[in-house]
Amino acid sequence: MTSTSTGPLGDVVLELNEVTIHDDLADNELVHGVSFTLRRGGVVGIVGESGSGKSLTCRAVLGLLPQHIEVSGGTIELLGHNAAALTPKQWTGLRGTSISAVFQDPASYLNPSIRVGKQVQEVLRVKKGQSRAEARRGTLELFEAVHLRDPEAVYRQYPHELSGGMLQRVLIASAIALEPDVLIADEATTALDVTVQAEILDLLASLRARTGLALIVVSHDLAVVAQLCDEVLVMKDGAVLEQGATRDILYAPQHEYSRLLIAEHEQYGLERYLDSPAALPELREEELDYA
Amino acid sequence: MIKTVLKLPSARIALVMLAFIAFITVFGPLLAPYDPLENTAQNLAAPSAAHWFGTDYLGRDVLSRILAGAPLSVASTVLVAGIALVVGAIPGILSVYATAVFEWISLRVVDTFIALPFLVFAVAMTALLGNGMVQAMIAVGLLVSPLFYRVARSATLSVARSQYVEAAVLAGATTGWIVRTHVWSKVLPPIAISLATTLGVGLVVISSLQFLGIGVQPPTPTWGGILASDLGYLPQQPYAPLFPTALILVTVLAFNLLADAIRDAAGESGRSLVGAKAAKANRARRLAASGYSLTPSKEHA
Amino acid sequence: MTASAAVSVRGIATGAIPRTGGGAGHRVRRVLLSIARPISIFVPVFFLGTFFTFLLGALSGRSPAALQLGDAATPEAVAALNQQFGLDRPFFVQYADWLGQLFRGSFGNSWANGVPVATLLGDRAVVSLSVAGLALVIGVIFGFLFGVLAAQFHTRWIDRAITTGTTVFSVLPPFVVGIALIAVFAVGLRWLPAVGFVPIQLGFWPWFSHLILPAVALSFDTVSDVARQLRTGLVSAYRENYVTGAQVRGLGPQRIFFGHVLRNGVGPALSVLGLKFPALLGGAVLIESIFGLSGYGTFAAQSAVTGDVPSVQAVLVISIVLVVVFNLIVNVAHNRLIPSASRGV
Amino acid sequence: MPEITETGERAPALAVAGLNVDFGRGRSRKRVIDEVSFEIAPGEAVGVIGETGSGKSTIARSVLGLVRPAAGSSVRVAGREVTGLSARELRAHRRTGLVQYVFQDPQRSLDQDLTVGHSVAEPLLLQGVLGRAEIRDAVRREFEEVQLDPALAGRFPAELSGGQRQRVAIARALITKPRLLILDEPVSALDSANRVKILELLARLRSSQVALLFISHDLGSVAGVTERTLVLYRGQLVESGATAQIVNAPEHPYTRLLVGSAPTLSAGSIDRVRRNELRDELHPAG
Repeated sequence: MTSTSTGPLGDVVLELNEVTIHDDLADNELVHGVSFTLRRGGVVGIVGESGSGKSLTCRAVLGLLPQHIEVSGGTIELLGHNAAALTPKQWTGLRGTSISAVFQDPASYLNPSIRVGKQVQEVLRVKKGQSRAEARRGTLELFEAVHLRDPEAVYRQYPHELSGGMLQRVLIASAIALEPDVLIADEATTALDVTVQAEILDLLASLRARTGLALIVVSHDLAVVAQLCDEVLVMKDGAVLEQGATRDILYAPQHEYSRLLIAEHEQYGLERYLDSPAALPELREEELDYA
Repeated sequence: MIKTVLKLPSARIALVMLAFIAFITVFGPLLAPYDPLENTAQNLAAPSAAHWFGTDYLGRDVLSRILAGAPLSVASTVLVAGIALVVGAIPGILSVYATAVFEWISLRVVDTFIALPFLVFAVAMTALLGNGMVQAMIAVGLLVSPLFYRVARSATLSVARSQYVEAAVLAGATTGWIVRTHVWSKVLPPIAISLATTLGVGLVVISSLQFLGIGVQPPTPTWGGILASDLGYLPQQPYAPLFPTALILVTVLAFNLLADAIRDAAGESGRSLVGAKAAKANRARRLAASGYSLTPSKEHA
Repeated sequence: MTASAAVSVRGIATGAIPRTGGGAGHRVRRVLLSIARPISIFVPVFFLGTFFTFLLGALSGRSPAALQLGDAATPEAVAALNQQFGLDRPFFVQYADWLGQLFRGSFGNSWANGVPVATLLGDRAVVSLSVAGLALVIGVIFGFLFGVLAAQFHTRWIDRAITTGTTVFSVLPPFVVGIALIAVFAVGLRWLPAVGFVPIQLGFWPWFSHLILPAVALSFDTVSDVARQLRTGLVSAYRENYVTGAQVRGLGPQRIFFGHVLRNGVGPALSVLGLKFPALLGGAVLIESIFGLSGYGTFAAQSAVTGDVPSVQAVLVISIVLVVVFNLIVNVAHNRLIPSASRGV
Repeated sequence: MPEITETGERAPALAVAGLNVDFGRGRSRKRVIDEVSFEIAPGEAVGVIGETGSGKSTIARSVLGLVRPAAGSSVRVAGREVTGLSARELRAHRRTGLVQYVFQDPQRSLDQDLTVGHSVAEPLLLQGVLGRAEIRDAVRREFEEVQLDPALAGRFPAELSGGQRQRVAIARALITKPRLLILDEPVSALDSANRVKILELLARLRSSQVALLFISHDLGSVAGVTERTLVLYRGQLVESGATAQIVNAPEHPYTRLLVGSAPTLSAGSIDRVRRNELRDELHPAG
């Protein structure tokens, strides 16, 4: 699953061209030009710390920027639509069916007062016009697909009764319910235990392989992104510092900050002890340069 | 904190209004041009140079009655708020630190106070216990105290559960130390807000009791009492209630403004409202400068 | 440990087990808990409230003798009367006796004329409940209307107008509102009667027209408080992540508002409604006095001034029971709408 | 029989023996820590890793006296038994500052209304031994120790960055010259740049006499700082050993799953099939 070799990539589903994002309240630019192209079945990773503009970029792609914050330049093209020209109604039509997202802290993205099954079922009912019984069956199948055991029991639970890993599965189920073309995973595994994080990442990888879902994976952890992505953007303070194939960034980082992200793992992480020199021969030499 | 409050224009306006009310309260009886109890002219006279606010149904000078009634109306309000503060805030803070039994009992007593039909109980209590202003103040003070209890308790609770208090406990701090070092500064702003609000509410309640003739004997001038007598002569003098009403409203409004100012200074709300105009201007300027024009209508955020 | 370990076999692999178990037993427990919690609060409130009420009578030092016999009372006559009313017994015996009486639905006899208090209250309660009930209805309808409008047009001029309006109205004392309404609609425009009450048996409009002004005057406070709380609740609910979640799932604005935001944002407004009910009952005293209604508020005030303790106690007990019942309803509604809020606390 | 205990400098910084902790009462009683025993030598850095709810924070809270362990448990800090102390004794023990604790989120563990200098000084103020000037000097020294500009002491937490705030929290913990420093997820709330700096700072602390107990769900950050690691799984200590050995040759299935799940830059992490096998091994039968 860590393979960066995926089959032949399909047509372009999302294209960002020099997108800038502006905060009208503070009157400053928050994101200074992000460009990337996402093809069907492709994965783009964005790495950066909080405030780097990675989440804002995702929000812009979803058409859900906070009040007073707007796309001020560049273009976002989602499945042939120019995002800037979309009306709120068109956005509502696109979200869920063409593009969807999951976030950090899954509990807060579900309504605390409604049973989780009902919230997923609602999507199928409203957007696909399914009957209650059909939607319920569909929801249970989705729960099965995201490897929730005992979907019937989960269906009846309130969000506060489920663990973080299960909630994230529920959210993923609701996000893929309408078989969107693009799924954004914005720090989707950050709050989870490492073992659960691995399961969710495995799930995303298998969804991509099975359905041709295109992914945008956002994380502060380069290693998480490296596991899934073909292309990586390294962002800091609203600017893209470095962009390219994952392999290039890992083995030949150009920017100081990318080196810091790598050093975090090599000097103060697991890599320090992992004696698998065969896996990364070049890395050992490069290490000397970062110090 | 106080400096921040004073920087707000609304707080300054409130303080000017309160200074005016305080002045009337202290010097009102001395300034009254006539004896508030004496029949000085014809009944129900219209406002004139001699009687600025006119006269009432017994020919008494209304201005003099309003000025003379100020201490009984305003000072008793201050005392009501004071009683409520002491009776409410101290158990409120203690309920977090004292035994579970005290906590349970105090919570239930407060629930009961809240459930009691406020004005009926205040009237009953005042009248049954001797129908004096002191009884009225104690009754109203007790019945308003739950506000302070709740505010003090919730502020203390949120502090008590905080990590910095746990850090202090781990450094060997006693409860007293925690209250002095960490709790006070968090509990004072919400209490100040409640105090300002209560001063406004208290005046309304005290005036209401006076309106009903509870707690005062008839000839004594009070703002509420003046209103009650005005009610009977509305067809003759429809403007008469305006004078005492204006004073009551100014006082209540000033206290509410002050409460809001403290709330803003404590830094919780209002920023996005203030900023909306600036944001609009910034956006217009940016769009004009860049020539980049798009009109994506925004969804409700 | 053992039970949950058994259930959570493979839990780590597939994240399957609901943490709280499941099934019918669980649901029954949840329902029981949602009823038990409010009861555990309101039963003590009822007993404490009645206790305070009785204590007030005892502390007042008033006696039927002072009321019926006047200054000319001989000590023997006073003692006889006290014995007749049971006032010569210890405090707690009297209290227990009085409570027992209450549970049998009796409020005792008036000290002023010996008539059962229940009889005296009967007609007056109709007046008061009509006014308070109508005020409650007005408060809920307009409070929700304004609150929803303000939240929907957050930071726009409608919001600002409503916010300013409700702030001003909440500051206006009820007697000022009452006087102003009479001055404008009764004295000035002559649209509605200024004072008095007509039973509904004499026709709906005569009854209703006499109620409108007092009920409106009484409702001002409720309207503005409900509107403000609802606005705050809705605005903060709109900021919650689950709204973003629903948007991302492709749900439209209407569905998000009615299905998700309203449900969670209504909490503070419901709580304030529970708190407002005692104020509505209490405000009746003032409103009845302004509008010349002979309701239980004026009855309580008169009885208190003359020292007719059983009558005052009866009014207070009825109010407490109404408040407790109303709050129980509000509480259950709250728990049904926002089940997550009922855990903890 | 007189008990012979090592005290002072040579005693283990922390000796936990047969620690049991139960939560709840009656039928809902649940054992959350089950027979945990370990020692930390003076100056040694030991990591505790485990998933949410594995009991790692409960161990820390037992050591700190915030949780009462079951009877028969023993927790010795610098040779002194701390279970069963009365409230007064516990407060006196805490004032010595032999054990200190650093929270996950410095934003919440510092009082927003106190200057950070005041927060750092609080443990010394509570001891009440030193005078004002001496405390001020100590605060300045401690700021330098954690590589913070002493001029920042007059600022409020809101005026500092997340990394600076965590340094302040560490300075507050170090000011009493503790023998044992417990860190509960000290870098989880920080971004990469600050994470590296705090880990650097902790690695440097190892050369001093203070022993570290580093609690985290993230094997990666623990591995960078500690020489020994304990693996906690559902309240039990399932594996312990040199960190290098845990990472390279994990034995217990859970440890293997943990190592295999940790995101690494190298392609060397085990694949999904292996992970699923391990899960089945960990929880045999469905």
